[in-house]
Amino acid sequence: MASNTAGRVSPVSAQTRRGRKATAVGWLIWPALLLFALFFLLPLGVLGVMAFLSGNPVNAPAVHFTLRHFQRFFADDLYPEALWATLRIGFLTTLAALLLGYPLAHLMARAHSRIAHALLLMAVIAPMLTGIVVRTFAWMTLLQDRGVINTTLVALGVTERPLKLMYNEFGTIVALTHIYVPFMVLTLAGVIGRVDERLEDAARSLGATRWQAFREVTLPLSLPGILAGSLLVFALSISAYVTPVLMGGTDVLTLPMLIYQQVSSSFNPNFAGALGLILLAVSLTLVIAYNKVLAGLAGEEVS
Amino acid sequence: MPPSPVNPLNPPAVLPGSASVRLQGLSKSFAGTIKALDRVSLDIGAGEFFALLGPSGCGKTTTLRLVAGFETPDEGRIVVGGRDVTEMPVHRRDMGVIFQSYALFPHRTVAENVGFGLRMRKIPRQEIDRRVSAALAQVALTGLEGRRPAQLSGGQQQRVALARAIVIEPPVLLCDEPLGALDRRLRQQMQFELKQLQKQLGVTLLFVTHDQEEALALSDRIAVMNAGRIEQVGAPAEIYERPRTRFVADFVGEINIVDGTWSGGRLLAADGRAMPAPPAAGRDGPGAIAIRPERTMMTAPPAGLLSGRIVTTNYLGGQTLYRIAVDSGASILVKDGRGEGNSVRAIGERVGVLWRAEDAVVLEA
Amino acid sequence: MRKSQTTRRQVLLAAAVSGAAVAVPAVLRGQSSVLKITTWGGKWGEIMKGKVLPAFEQEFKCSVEADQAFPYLPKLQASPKTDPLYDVLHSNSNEQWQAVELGLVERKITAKEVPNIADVFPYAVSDKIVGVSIFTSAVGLGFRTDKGLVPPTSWNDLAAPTLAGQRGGYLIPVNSLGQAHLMMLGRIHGKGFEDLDAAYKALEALKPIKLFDFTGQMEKALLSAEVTMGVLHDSGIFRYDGQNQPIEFAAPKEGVLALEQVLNVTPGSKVKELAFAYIDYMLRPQVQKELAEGVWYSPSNKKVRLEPKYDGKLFNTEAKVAQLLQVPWQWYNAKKDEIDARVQRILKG
Amino acid sequence: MRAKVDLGVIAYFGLNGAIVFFLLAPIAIVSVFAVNPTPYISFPPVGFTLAWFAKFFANPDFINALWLSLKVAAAVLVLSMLIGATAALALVRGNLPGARLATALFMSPLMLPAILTGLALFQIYLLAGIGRPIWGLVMGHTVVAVPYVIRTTLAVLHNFDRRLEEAAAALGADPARVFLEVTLPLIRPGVIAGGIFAFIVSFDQFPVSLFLVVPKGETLPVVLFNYMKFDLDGAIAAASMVSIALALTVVILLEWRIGLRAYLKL
Repeated sequence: MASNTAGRVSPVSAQTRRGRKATAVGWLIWPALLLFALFFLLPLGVLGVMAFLSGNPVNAPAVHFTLRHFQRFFADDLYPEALWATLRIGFLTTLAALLLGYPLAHLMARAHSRIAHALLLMAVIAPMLTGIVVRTFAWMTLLQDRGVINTTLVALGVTERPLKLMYNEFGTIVALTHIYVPFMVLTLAGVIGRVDERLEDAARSLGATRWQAFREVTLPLSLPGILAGSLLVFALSISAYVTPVLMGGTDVLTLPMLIYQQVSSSFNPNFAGALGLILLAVSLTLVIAYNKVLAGLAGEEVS
Repeated sequence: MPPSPVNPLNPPAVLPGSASVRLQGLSKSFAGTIKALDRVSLDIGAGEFFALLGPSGCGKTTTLRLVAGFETPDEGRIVVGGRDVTEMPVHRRDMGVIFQSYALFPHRTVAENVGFGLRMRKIPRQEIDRRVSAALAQVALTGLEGRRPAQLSGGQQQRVALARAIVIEPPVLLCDEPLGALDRRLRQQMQFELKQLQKQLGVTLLFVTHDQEEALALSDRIAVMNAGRIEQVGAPAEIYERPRTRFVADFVGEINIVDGTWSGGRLLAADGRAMPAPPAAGRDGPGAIAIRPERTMMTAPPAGLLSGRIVTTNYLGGQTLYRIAVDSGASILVKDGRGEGNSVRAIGERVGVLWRAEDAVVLEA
Repeated sequence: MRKSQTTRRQVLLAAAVSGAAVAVPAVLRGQSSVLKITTWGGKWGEIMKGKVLPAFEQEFKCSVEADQAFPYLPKLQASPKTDPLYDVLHSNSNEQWQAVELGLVERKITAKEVPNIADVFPYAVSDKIVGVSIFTSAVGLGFRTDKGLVPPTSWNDLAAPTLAGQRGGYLIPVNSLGQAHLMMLGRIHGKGFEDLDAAYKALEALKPIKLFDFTGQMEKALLSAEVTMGVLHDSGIFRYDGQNQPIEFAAPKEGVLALEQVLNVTPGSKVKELAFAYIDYMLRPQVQKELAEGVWYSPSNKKVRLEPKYDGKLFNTEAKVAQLLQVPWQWYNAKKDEIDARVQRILKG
Repeated sequence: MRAKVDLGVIAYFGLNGAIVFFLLAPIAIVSVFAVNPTPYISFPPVGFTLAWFAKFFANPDFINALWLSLKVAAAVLVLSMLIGATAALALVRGNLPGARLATALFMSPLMLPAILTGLALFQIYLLAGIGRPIWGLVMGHTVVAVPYVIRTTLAVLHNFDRRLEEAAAALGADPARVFLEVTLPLIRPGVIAGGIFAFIVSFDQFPVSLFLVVPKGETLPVVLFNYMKFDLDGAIAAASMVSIALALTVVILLEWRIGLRAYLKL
């Protein structure tokens, strides 16, 4: 009982949470609901309707209900394969962003000097400000056959022919990871920062090595951050368009690329809408499942 | 409460704001299942130092939160200073509250924390400054006005919380385990200061604790709570010396409880021997008495009422606490050595145990 | 305390300022008639916005709202036919055909509405074209001159094994040069533009190939030697004239493909007169000359007289324009979905 | 004083150094590209020029677009902080039925390819006959920016000690004062952090803007993307360097005034 002094979550909130009666604060949900109803659900509804129509009712007079866009998706392996590639790239990007983002977030959360913290923050935020298109071009400069890395390697005689660093899934994932690591770091740093450093000290006093102390204490306690960060990165990377199209070359075909093609050069917003709905449904399902599994592991509710 | 021109350093004998607190049949359930509080009634006099004592989950904090107004009771009334405040929102109740973890505003300085309640009362800036300085002087924190809570030690934070609560000159001060986070030395010092301050201000103080020593040392009266009900209300000596129920006896201090059967006004042990106890006419059936360790005595083995072997000895400085495994299988505590100078007995020694009938307390069934 | 108040005030101020900023532009709408068009960016856009459009606005007492942000057709497609987003659509030929099929632009424009059409080369209003082509480029092969390559003479030279991984093409689903090139492959290796099987086989043989979604990127890839030979229109090479870049354009012996810049009017336009006047204006010899010499596009008006430097390279005589091959876009667009799927499968993996 | 080399510590800092290098290398490339005279990406650089910066600043399209982007991002920053923070409060404090569902809803704009969000919004604006007003663009950005504010504010609220609010109420603050004096200042770091995300997301927004911008009212990413289709030269890199400098200034100001550190260390 006496050890409960540092308790941050009041018992009250836990108690009132159970009773399902909306409080006055609940009304504050309305601005957001209104925003989403008008500027997300309504457009989504339009896409939903379009996905089941033969054309755009705005200018095509004889539109009718059809399932052909969905049938088309399943009739050609190309589309399910693109979905699979989208998810695979999303998963690998998330994993890479987590592996790179965690150490940096840890350093950031544990940096005691204000200057060091500010510098790290700038280093993390700067890539987000470069602009997605320009950033992708920077990666092309680095990874292409006549790019910085290959030019250097060939000049040093390490390799005779340029390595295949882009125009494939590898290059796509590298560039996507770079773009989304900042989101991972900033999400994680907040959570790691809240894990009491003394807990690691306690673990070390019990004979754990630095690594063990981290693995046994900080890592599990930062699980909610890992969950939140990876959901964010996954969501962002499966809907990315510019990077896969520029980095992927002929090897990579993702759903957002197909959607863009359908909209901008096949002029078939109906099929694009169907593809979008399929991607959204699959990713929402995955995200909810992932949420459930990890929330179970973490033993707490994470939103 | 209108701002009163009272200087906390030199309070008049009776503060105008000091108020009685009356709880009438308070019940409270959470989420429809757990009955946190079950028809609790209490009368706390104006200027009284009153402790709610009990184990965690007994309902004492819920009681405090109801008085403060953080929760609304399902049933019952709360009357403060003769006014029914049951439906009154928190911010109009004028209660001083000291939280377990102090709940100091981390984004405000010490002075801003202490002046917060005064600012809410729209008291002029200069008056606020004056009263904040006075309150900080009173808790010996002068000079720390500009610090943030995170830059203070635990004891200092506690004092800020105290100053913040008293500066608004509340008629009632509510404290939820206010000393729980402090180390033993600091805690004793703060206990002393809190008690002194309370007497000085004449404020009614309702105090929640699970620490029976603290409750006994500080309070004018104590209510012992268990499972949402009040088990016993009384002065510390009464609670200690005359516990009415097995729960109170067990919870407050160390005590020996001897079970047996009442028969003809006497308590008979399992082996049929009568235990020394005050005569209890009219009782029959299973029952128990309680005897404090300091009221028991050791003798040579055959002379005692019970006999057994010493299992552990705890030297307490001037006194020694013995745990004796008696032959019937139970164990009994004996505190010995009130100035008689006899040497400490050894573990394993066989002894007899005795007490006087009038030192035993009859527990309610 | 004081600090938090300041920042709150700042936030409110920011809100007010941004609110005002949001409200302003809508108010400043002119009273005179507005012509809504699409046009290219880059150097072309500079000349248009710098000289061509202001002069037009002055002459016709109107204002021109020129959209330079792709993609145009989906935007037009989303707007009601009775109130189209644009009055004049400027795009390449394949998109114009799609627009016609969707009913978004007129099928034909004649000299009746646009008098200057009487002076254009036949290709600019042929039955392979809807609307009218104001300029064209010739699509052939761009290559580097410093890599020891024999200057290509045939489309087949792009398939040379030594160019593996160093040849460039386009993302066929999104780029009309890529689409035209695919049809060209069918014509060279099979029975004609419409011989898809032959085209697919030939495309397969081009792997590994670097693909781009726009000609600008192909130009830069050539300049940085990321590719050493690629499908490109002549103006993509000529525009670096005088900059000493080691790149050259080759017109393959099988013929060059026409990359037409087509203007067309939307049926629902409220200012159709003005729209036709704009097209007519764009076909005027002075305007044509200005733009042709600015971006190295071949003008479609026969009466345009270019400086000798351009004269030698651009397609501005009857004999030269006869070499331009126009592909069957109507046929292609009908098969686009099927072709896209097939091509993506071929190039992947 | 033992000069023992701790391999673990070296590995830790080495790894982090490598990660920072990974993050910054492309930016270094962009900065080289911005001052390299060749009108295309080339390595190694052949010289030094400020011509691309001059070209950027001389082009009114770029400058107008930059201002528009900043204005839109500022509006999105304010709007999404207001809407996101209130929504997060309601989700945690409102005892709402279906709060989990609402939370999922508020995250889903991140999962729909944004070009579809832009296209569908464009379609609706045209159907509603409102054309493409700048507030429509702002709202489009806000919908994809609000999720970040909700997320960061939720994180702070989940760690919020509600006794602080009770203490304020007990000291005589009415609910409105409690909110202004205690709740708001304490969740502010989370809201600001979300606001910074929102600012960046809007400032760098391409796919949503694609359909929602109007001629002469194009945001910087749209202008850059279209510019790049024809002229992939150093002006793009210069534009990028200018935006980094501007946006970083905003972030540093916020960090300095409010302290993002407070959010990260909360």
